Amino acid sequence: MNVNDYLIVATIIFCIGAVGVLIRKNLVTIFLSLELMFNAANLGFVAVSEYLNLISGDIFVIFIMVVAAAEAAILLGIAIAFYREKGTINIDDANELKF
Amino acid sequence: MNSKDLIVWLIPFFPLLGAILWGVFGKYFKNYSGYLGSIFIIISFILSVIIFFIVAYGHGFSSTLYPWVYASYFKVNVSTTIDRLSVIMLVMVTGISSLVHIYSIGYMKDDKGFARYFSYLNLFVFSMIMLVMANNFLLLYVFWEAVGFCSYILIGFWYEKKSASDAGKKAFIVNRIGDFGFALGVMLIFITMGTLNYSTVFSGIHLLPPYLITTIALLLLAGAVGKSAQFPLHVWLPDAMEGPTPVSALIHAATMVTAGVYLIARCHVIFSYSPDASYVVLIIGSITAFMASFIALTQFDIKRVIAYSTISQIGYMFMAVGVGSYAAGMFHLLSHAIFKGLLFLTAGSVMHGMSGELDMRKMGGLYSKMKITAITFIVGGLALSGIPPFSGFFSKDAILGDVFNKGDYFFWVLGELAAFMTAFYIFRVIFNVFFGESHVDKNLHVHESPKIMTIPLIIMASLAAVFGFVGFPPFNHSIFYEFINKDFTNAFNFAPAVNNVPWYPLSAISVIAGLSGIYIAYVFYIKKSFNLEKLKNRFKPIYDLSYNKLYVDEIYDIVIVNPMKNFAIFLWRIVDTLVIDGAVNGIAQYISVTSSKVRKLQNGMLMSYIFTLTVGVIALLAYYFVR
Amino acid sequence: MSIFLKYILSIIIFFPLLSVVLLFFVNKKAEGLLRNLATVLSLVEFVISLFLFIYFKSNTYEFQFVEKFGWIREFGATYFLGIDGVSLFLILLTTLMTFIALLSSYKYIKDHVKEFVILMLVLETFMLGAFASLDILLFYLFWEFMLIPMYYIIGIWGSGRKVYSAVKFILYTLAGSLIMLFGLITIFILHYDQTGNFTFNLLKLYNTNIPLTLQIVLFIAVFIGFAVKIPLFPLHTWLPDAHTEAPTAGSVILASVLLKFGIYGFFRFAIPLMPEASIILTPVILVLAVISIIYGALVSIFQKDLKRLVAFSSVSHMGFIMLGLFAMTAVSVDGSVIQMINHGISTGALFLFVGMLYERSHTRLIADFGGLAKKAPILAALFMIAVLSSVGLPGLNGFVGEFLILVGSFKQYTVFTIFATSGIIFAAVYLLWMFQRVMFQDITNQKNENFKDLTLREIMTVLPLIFLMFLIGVYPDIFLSRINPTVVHFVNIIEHNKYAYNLIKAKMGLFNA
Amino acid sequence: MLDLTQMYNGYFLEKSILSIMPETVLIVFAFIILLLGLFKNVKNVENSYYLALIGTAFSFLYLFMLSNRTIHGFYGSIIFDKFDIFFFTAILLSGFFTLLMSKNYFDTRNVLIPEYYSLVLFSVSAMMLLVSSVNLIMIFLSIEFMSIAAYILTGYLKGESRSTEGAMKYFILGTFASAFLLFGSVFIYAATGHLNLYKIHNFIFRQNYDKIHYIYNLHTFLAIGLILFLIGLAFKMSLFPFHTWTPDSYDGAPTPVTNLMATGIKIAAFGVFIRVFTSIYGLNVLNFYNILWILAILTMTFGNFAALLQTDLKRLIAYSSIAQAGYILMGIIAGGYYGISGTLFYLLAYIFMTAGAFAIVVMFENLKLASVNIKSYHGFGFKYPFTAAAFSFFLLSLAGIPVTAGFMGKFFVFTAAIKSGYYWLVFIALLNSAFAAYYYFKIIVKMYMIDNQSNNSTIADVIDSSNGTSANGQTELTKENLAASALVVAIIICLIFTLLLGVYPQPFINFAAKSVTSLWNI
Amino acid sequence: MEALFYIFSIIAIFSALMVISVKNPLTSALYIILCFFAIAGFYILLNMQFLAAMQILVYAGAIAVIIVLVIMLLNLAKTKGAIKDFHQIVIGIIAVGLLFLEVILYLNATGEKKPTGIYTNAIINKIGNTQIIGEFLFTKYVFPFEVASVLLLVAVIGAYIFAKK
Repeated sequence: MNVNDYLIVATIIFCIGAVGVLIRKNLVTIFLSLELMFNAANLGFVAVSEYLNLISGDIFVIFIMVVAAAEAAILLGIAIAFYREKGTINIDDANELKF
Repeated sequence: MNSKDLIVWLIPFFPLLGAILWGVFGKYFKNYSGYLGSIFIIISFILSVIIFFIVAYGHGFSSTLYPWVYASYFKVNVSTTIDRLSVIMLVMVTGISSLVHIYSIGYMKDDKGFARYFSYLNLFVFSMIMLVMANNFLLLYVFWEAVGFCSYILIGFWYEKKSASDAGKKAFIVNRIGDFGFALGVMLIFITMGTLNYSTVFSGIHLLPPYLITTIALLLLAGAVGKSAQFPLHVWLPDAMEGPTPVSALIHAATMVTAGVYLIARCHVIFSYSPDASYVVLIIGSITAFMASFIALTQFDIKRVIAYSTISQIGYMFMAVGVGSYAAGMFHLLSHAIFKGLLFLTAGSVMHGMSGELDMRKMGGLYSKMKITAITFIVGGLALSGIPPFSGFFSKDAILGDVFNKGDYFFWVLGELAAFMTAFYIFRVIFNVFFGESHVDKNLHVHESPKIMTIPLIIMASLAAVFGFVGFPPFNHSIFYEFINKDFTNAFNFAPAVNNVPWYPLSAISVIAGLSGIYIAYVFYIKKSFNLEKLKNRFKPIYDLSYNKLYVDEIYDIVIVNPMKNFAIFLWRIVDTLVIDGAVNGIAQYISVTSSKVRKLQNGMLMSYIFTLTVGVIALLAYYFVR
Repeated sequence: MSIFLKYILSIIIFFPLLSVVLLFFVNKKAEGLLRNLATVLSLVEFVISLFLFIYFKSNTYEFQFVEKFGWIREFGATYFLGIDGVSLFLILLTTLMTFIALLSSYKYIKDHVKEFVILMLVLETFMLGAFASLDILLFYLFWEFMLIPMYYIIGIWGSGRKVYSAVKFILYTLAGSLIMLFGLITIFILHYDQTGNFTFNLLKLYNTNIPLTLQIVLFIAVFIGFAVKIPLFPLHTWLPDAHTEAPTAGSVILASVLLKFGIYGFFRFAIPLMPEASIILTPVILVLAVISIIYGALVSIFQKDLKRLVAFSSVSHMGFIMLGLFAMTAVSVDGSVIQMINHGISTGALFLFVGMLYERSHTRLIADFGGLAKKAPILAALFMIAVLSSVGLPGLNGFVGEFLILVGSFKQYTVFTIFATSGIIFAAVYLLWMFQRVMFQDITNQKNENFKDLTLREIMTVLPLIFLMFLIGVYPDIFLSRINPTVVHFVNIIEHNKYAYNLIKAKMGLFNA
Repeated sequence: MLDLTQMYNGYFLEKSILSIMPETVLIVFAFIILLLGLFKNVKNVENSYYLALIGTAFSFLYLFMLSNRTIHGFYGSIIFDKFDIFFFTAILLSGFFTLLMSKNYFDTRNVLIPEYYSLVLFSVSAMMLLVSSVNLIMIFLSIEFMSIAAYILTGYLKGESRSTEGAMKYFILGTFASAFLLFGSVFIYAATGHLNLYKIHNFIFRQNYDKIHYIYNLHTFLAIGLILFLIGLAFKMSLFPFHTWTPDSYDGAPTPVTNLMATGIKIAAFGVFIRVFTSIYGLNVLNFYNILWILAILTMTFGNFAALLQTDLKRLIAYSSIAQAGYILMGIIAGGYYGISGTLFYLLAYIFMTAGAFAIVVMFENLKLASVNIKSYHGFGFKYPFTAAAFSFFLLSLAGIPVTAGFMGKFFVFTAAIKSGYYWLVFIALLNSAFAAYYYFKIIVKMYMIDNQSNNSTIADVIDSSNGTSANGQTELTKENLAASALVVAIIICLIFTLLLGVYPQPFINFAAKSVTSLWNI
Repeated sequence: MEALFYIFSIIAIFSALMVISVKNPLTSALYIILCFFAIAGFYILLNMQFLAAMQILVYAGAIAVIIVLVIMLLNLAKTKGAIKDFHQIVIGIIAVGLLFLEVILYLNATGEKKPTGIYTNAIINKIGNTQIIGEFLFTKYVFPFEVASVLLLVAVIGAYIFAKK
């Protein structure tokens, strides 16, 4: 089991997440795709630190998890506020600021 | 600064003082400006006579006032050279201008620009004096332009008349065209000789290669042609008659227009070393003499007739200096100054009597009304047409004789023809104005001019009658020639006389020419034995040619002026506005259009933002991928 | 006194700023007080600057009244002032013209007087600083900030399409000077590479030797910066607009001082820093100069707007100056330096007169005038003198400069000189025709029936200029004697480099086509 | 295996605590303010404002107490050196200006709750942490910390959909970018096996020496890692094409917050980028210089082009700040002692001029302004001479006209760039700043040169309607209340420093240079 | 091992694809939980059992719950119209496909030079990964830990500020 394989899987998940961010219009779904990307990073870190016999990568993963949680909280807030104003969480409705 | 220098510098000082006084405080002086101005000029006339005798019985000298322009190796002083040539000119200028001043007091009596007039006139006299006294080319050039400017403001003296201000502008610009060449000549002299002082230049000019000398001479000639209204730059002088008549007498007959001849005489060394240039001078002179007198045949405006005759007389002078007989040229210059000034002044007095009428067809039989004017006019006419013993006879025949003896027969013939026509047109004027039946409309009361105008006429008339004898007998051994030739020592060394015909047969021929001219005029206008109208119709093309001044102005308009005009407008409208400024604004336009496109990138759509970001990522990765 | 003379340049430069500080505390309602105060202060400034003239040693080309303090150690920039014969007279011109401009705008400037006088004085400070500074960075500071007050003056008190003109002016010149900055910094860096220490000291930078090809590039960069200011032929289109729309004071300062910076820059920076390149490019520049002479003259013949006409005429005159400078003979450079002063005086006077006409009849179109000489003889006479000095009539200042320029450049560049000389004729044509249409003939426009003659203040405004016209025309030696040593030194440098350049040419067979 | 004894070593603890003292102070004050928020009474808004100011002051104090010391705290996960001192000063300044503006801004709209100030303090401390962190974990954490605070502040205006929208866009894009940052650090980690910048530096350095750096997978790992990491940072520096969040969130956010983002966040991002650059990218592993200067050119050009026709003042300054980022990047690319110190100087100048401009914007908004649309500024220049003159001065400084800080900054940066041979880059930058001047001058035109008889109502008119007695100039001093004077204080400070940096930059250059020296003694 | 790796990866990729493709956000939330589980499986393969546990707890527990909470709160469960314009999708997929290709093309080659640390699986197993992580977390990375705590606090404040009326 080469580290490359893990990295490839991570990359695939990362890219799927990126696609999701690109094509979805729903705020929540976009956030889910972002979480996918974060998880890809996590996977990469764990794989690499195992491959290099290091531990710091795993620590990093923990912090990433914390940040992800924090951002989930922020998303909660923003989604609610946005919904309150627009009645939807479709990001296409956010087009007041332009040019 | 010893007494001689003091006198020399006082001569220009008084007219300058006058100019400043009347110019600035004119309205406090009113009429005194006229008298005081005349007194100033008379003082400087006396001073110049003194100088004349100092030089005549001593020798020439030069005096420096102050260093003018000292730019590294370009050094020019304000200084004068006083030799026989300049003192003669001084005396002539101051003398005639004092007479004209006195005359003007009467002529301009009730003109509201009285003081202004005298300040201009004094300014002109100052400039003219400095012009003849200058001892280097730059100073000469300066006052050369200064007199041009004075004639500009004097021609346009009555600036309300569009024709007057136009004429002034035309005079200035045509002169500028001549001065363009003159300035180039001065520069060429400086860069070849390294100095502009007459003495140094003349003593060293023979060291230059001939083509350079010729170039310099021709460039100087351009200036002379412009100033002396020679062909092809003669067009400004007839229009200049818009100015007050005394101005025409002083500037456009006696002094300024002859400055060209003075210049060539002054630079006789240069011209002597360049036969080609002298030949060009001769050609120009003879063409002008012939052409101008031809035009003068059919003009009806008295002053225009006299103006054209001035042009042609100066043509004679050019012929003289062209063949290298500078003495004869100067001689004719002086005598011409006298009798042509006289003619103008009398014409002015006729105008004054006729309250401004100039068309000879509306005159006639004035002899009884204004005797003094008539007689003086006739004296002037005789002098002009070269009838002995009047001054014109001696000077003109001296010239023609020299031309003949130098072997330039063709030009001699031209000269004789011109002399014939001269006699004709001037007596045409005389007969039409003073004799025959009167065409003056009745309610116009014709009167003789006041004393203050007639006295100068009489003085000048008597001068015109007797002056010629200082040059008798012609060629080389008369008072005048002995006096002046001391300055033209190396003048004859390039044109040896091919044949030595004595003066009386030649002058007999020209006298015959003159007399026949007078006779034909008499036949035409007194006896009326021909029907002039029929004659006119038979020679219609020639008549029109003469009447329309050979169409020179029109040709200039078509060939030079209009193309220039269109080119200028093209430059302004097309090149400047469209091309250059268009390019600048076009760039600005382009930038703003681009920016309005660029702003569209920021279209407010989160989707597209993410897309942009992703594209950026891909591009960066691709950079390394393809690397 | 000795202290005063030691720091006189700084005093002269910063006195206007101090006056500005004083003016801040004047209530903006008290317009008369503001005007008088500003005018008096600028007069005091002029008087102070006369001390320079008095104590100037006219027998040396060395820089005088030198002051030097540390400024930015990192880049070796210093507060380094000093003047020579050229900048001396430009400084005098600046102080005089500012005074006159302030005096002339009593009637023209009706609103926002406080802002106006403050801006004028600020402008003066920066112009003086630019003329006096011998440190490139310092010079650039003064040089570029100078645009801002001018921009305000044009834009606020201008007329017609003032905004367009102001923006065009500032963008044009800004672009030019930024490109110039590029060249200057590059030279600075080259000097660092050669000597290993940073310095903006001009006298040290003179010794930088720049490889020829790079030198040409840099020269073009710097050339653009200065040529826009002059303005030289293809880069001139900002000038007519700016002149036309600017208020009288603005046009006067613009014409008589700001345009000089281009020439001054060439004289002080471009040519000595990059001599070989300037020698190589001389023919090109001369062609441009001659084109500007004739082009400006021809274009201005048919202008309908008086100010536009004068603006184009100054394009033509600056062409003369450029010709004289780049002919690089002592005489011609002398001529162009004195012609700088002349152009400042004559064109400034012309703009003043146009402004007076405008104040009276609120139009600048030539067609609306005519026959004014009858109503306003004094105006006519003085205007005539100004016109003639601009035409270059001998006896007035214009002639001396032009003739020296032409004589100096005749030997080496005969053809150019002949063409340039023809510009004199055109000058007579357009100026005299303009004068005739404005002053002579009969009054066509009924509005001018009750046309007022000059007031005493206006006569006072123009009289110094008229006096100077005669003074320079009749006795230019007091100017030339101070200018000449500097110029001779300058020309010697160029000659030396010409020699060096010929060596290079011989070595690499460059440009022998 | 690490020794746990260190944990209980007092000296170690003291050292580590000292290394984070300035941030700690801020965080402590932020907590105090939060606690204050529990007691609902009217005064506590005032109090929290003053508390925040005091906190900033204390932080400054500690900064000066700790100056010219170099401390590696907490096993080298954080560092405190002269470089930090410079950037802490800058960031605290921007925080200080933000506070000054905020009071005034939120008093006019009464939506404020005390948490605001604590959030400002949090984000400021996060920026400081970001600058002083030398560890990928710390970098990631503090970037996220900073960003989260920024998201909240951006969306702070309740009931204003623009604000929420700005926050939303900022949030999504920011998270997206930090995902790239993370993924990049994965690959860096994979290539080098380190998370500490200096260790990474040493590793790459050694690799370069051993000539084995072209062993393929290390090489490619490094390539991907560095690129993706760069993207994460470039997003915070708002370089083209990662700038897209900038205009919208600047526009949507309350103006003081915009100021915080435009000055603080950008400076912090540049600070950390300079650290990373000098330690990693500066080694020019995969000749990053090309890509960087392409980015610089694109950024400045885009910023200027987009700002050219902009009429909304906040957006205009946002775009111009993008362009400024391009210029700043030039200095970093030029690199070396002069490049970096020039960059630092430019950043300092940038703070003063941008903060000043934003203070003016706040003033405009407070003057009962319909919009910050510059079309409505006719006649403003003469009604409010002080404000208008100050604004013009800031604009000139942004345009880079001499005797202003902006010129000196540009000058140093360009000189450094030419010194390292980037002629074309400098040339393009000069052309850019030439036509960039247009839109700065456009505002001046609007304020001074458009005559007042245009039909649409101008600011001046609005103000006149709002309170009759504002004819004479110095009204904005007596405008609302004392709070307005805080704004005036901010403007005056910015004005003085903008002028000072432009006229006598020597001391500030010394400051920058001294702080730069500590970058290379790794 | 091999088999497990492939199973996990197939599950992960499949569920990830489902996350971004299904209409209903609630469904995708459930799918992402599945994905998280698969990744936790990877952690176990890489013998980081502690992290696997964390993954389940934090992600599948906390975060997913928050998401579902959001969905329920704003009852988005029946919001349709997730995927409309296809060119958007095509562009997105192409773009990211390129990204993917590049990364993969970098990754395909492998060399054998790795900087290696001391924490081999043996050591980790000997000490126990939980303890190691704990030690590191509270010694070497104590400061990030503190920062993270503050960060969480700020996030909470943020959520409160946004959500409150």
